[in-house]
Amino acid sequence: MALYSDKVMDHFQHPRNVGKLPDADGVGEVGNAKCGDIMRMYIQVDPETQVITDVKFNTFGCGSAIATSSMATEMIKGKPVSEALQLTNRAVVEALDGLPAHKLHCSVLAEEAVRAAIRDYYDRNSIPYGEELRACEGHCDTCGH
Amino acid sequence: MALYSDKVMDHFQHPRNVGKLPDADGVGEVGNAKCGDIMRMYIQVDPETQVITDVKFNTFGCGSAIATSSMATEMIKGKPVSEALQLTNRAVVEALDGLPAHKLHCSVLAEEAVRAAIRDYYDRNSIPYGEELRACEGHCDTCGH
Amino acid sequence: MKIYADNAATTRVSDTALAAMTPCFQEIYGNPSSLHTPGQRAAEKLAAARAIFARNLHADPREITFTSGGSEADNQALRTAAALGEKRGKRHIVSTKFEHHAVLHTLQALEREGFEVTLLDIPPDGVVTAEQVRDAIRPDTCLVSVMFANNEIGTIQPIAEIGAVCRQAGVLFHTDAVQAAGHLPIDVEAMQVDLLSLSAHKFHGPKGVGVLYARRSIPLATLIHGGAQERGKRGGTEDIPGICGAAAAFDEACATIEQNAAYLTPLRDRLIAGLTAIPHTALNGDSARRLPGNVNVCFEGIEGESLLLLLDEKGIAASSGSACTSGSLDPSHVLLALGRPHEVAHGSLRLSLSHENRPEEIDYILEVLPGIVSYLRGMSPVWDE
Amino acid sequence: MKIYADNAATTRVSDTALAAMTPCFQEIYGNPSSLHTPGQRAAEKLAAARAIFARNLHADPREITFTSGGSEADNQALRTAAALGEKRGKRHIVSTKFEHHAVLHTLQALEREGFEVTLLDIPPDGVVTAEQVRDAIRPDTCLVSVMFANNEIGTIQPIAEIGAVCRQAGVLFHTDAVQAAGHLPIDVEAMQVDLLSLSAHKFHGPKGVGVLYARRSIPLATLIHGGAQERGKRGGTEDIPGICGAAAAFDEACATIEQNAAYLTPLRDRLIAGLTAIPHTALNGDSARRLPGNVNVCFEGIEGESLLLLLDEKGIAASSGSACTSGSLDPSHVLLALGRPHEVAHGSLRLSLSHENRPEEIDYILEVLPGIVSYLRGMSPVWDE
Ligand SMILES: Cc1ncc(COP(=O)(O)O)c(C=O)c1O
Ligand SMILES: Cc1ncc(COP(=O)(O)O)c(C=O)c1O
Ligand code: FES
Ligand code: FES
Repeated sequence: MALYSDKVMDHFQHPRNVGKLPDADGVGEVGNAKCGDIMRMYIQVDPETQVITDVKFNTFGCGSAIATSSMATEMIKGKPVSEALQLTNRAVVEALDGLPAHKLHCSVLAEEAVRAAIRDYYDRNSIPYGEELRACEGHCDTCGH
Repeated sequence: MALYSDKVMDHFQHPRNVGKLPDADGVGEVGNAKCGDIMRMYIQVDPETQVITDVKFNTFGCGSAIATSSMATEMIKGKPVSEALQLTNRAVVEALDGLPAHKLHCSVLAEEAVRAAIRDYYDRNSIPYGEELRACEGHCDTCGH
Repeated sequence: MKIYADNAATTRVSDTALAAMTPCFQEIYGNPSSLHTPGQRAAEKLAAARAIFARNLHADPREITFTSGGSEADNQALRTAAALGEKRGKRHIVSTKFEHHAVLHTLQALEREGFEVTLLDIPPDGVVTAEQVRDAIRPDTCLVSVMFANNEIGTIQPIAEIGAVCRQAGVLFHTDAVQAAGHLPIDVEAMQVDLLSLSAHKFHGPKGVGVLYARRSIPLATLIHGGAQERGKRGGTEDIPGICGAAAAFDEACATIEQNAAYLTPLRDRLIAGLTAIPHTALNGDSARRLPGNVNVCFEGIEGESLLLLLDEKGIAASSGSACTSGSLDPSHVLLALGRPHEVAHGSLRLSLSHENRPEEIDYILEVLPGIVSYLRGMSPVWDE
Repeated sequence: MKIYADNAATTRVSDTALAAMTPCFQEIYGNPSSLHTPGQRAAEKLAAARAIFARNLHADPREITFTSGGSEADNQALRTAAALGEKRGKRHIVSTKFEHHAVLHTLQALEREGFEVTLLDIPPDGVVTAEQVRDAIRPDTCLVSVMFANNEIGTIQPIAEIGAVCRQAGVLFHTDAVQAAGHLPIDVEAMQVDLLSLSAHKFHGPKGVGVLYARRSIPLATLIHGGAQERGKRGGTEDIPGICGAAAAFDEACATIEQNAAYLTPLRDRLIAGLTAIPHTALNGDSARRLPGNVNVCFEGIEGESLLLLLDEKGIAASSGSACTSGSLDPSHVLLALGRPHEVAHGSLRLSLSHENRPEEIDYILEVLPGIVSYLRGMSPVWDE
């Protein structure tokens, strides 16, 4: 398939970390305004180290939505939340060897889901937001918030 | 060639009565307003019987102009002028097994040339015109007069 | 197993069509506008192809215009009726919400130019009624355009009835018969159709060849200006190989309509039965008044692209909605028009069969699909059994 | 002997082109808009073809739009520039009197819509100058359209010089390169061309495939509305076999431009010398700045169609003016623009050679032509030696 890179197809066909975490420390669900697709991300965080010890996702979406979810979970697993917050959709896309132009927005969904899960974790634990989590100002034109 | 019937091609390739009659009793030259083509017709008439004893033509024109000139000369040769005046372009077309629609006007040239030659013969011999030769009223939209 | 079940998107060129095309590439390659023998041989081919289309549509060869495909034919049909309407001060057009984009986008362009367009709602069974058309016609209506069979859900519209309504109202009637041509009998006289479009690659002819039928009294508006081809109404050197292949394919398709329908209908119905047995799965469009090869279902909780990719992995080529919208992210406008909610419309699957599909392929599709559906539902955050 | 000397009307599909097309009819027959493997294999073919055109024109693949032929490409180029002009209140277009009808008739349509068109006179050598263009450009000029090589008399226009004039004046420049593409080197960057049309069947590719090059910054106006194909600027399922054949033919033609020119130029010049040795015969257009395969002469006192029919009888396929006007009775607008009187323009003969023509064919043509000319002159009432 010329549409997607081999990496995308690999993560689509064998998605890592699919599923739910019933005892998650943070859950984030985001919807994509462009296409209506939905992603839910669960994270488990070590309260001492602030490291993301486990992560799972559920996605209702296209091939690249599934692949970017999968890749994003791999990229944040074992990382401190502060580092996970640095994850950009661009980094996910690069890790997947690219996406077709009209599919770039799908990767935003993954970035958003990670941030939403962390935000939920912060909320539950009354941790104040840092710079990276300040409210969306709605000017990036991708997430639809 | 699908463009022209076999008859047309025969008369085009082997035109009958091509040439000039230096001692013609009547000469008619007509031009086709639609395409600029020109036909000249020579007739020799027996003064006793009013029969066209010889006819020749010269044509600067398309394949169907040459074929219709040729067919027209065949159709009037040996006929009394009065009968030759009855020759219609439609009769010439039929004798040629038809012409493509956008080439029908070429056959008008042949009819016109015959009439012009007879008119010239009448003029030279001060024979009054009959009904068939009354002035063109310019409403047939084909000869360009 | 490799299964091509996307015949509504495009079809394989038939042996018959290919045989008709082959001599036109290197032997009879003249320009049909040329006077010489090579040109006239091409002109004869062109005339023969035109006659084939005319005969099978019950039309006159002079009513057949060759175009570069169904889209161009649709565009030219609509532009023609609009130009005639304009002249008589009639600037209202009736069409439907589930037309192909070749029609809908042309109508949008006409709206920008001052036309008013009424798009009929689609009843839940996917079949527009002649009454709906009659009720929508106004004194200033210049055109009704209703497709013969829908390209996504395959439902067949009551063309003859709509034709009668339009004729009675004195309004031109165009039908986009791109999905119907070669698959359903067409008689432009009996059906009182004034303008009709078709496309060869939907019935095992080549891509890039369409036909616009226009009743003799209708002066076509020119979309592509140029030479004197197609009676001066469509410039451009004619694609003789394509046109010959298209005609051969159409002749063959029309001769085998009944036979193919008899073969395909049970296969289609077996697919429908098998798929709708999967929980929370609904057939889109009437189960009987549909093209013999068309199956279209919605699986709740599933997104179409993932489904297609997983099917493709299993060797099954299918589609979700129409091919030409796959570059876009919107759910099918056809399914939305049919009343499916946004997220359900997203989970549609179209399987479109041709006589080249084998019964074993149906078995295989029914074998693998349920597993894929539950796999995706299992991954879906919107799905709770 | 059978001689095809009408390569400006259309050409024989090359073996290379046919080999590129063949697998696309029955093997790689998917719709390139489809997500599945058969569709994506077609999409890869499409992308490869686009890259071939881009490379040979020194353009970017995103600047290449496939159309149904040269005529559609011309129409879309002109409509694009006109739409942009309209937006900026610029409604003046500069073109020439000897453009192809695909350009001239589109310009007439634009005139009816309120545009003003200046058609440059054609100098006796058939070569328009950059000065003429510069003098004609006004502050409200939105487009200059000058053909690369004329289709009847084969004269080559100073495209790079005209491009420079247009760029300096900030006016879009379109060139109809249908006769030039594959026969002369083209570099849209170096020549400062903004829009360019070409047609595959003029360089041994298939009929029904054209290309519109449009510089990246230029938003195309849509002629055929429909699906999302060609970046949404040209609806309709792509003719993959045709496009692949076109690309293969273009690649081959561009690689052999010099070689073919070296082969054809002496043949052409021998024909010109031989024909102009017939009394009262004149070459049309400059003898050097013309396509390597183009010969066009006027024989006084002779009408073109009869000449062609007699040549055809001898096995020689030639033309008088362009093929696409053969349904019309008017003498060539190109020869009239060149200053030939009506009756002389009527007696024109175009012989257009390709690398497939053999030297013996030139001998044969020169053997039979004088006889035919004197035969027809002998029959002509307007001829007196
Ligand atoms: C100069 C020129 N422009 C445009 C065209 C039109 O090309 P097509 O016949 O592919 O539409 C032709 C040839 O027919 C041509 O010679
Ligand atoms: C109903 C309908 N109309 C029009 C078209 C456009 O046809 P084409 O792709 O030949 O332009 C299609 C298919 O693509 C179709 O299914
Ligand atoms: S199209 Fe919706 S996430 Fe990709
Ligand atoms: S075209 Fe002039 S007489 Fe036939």
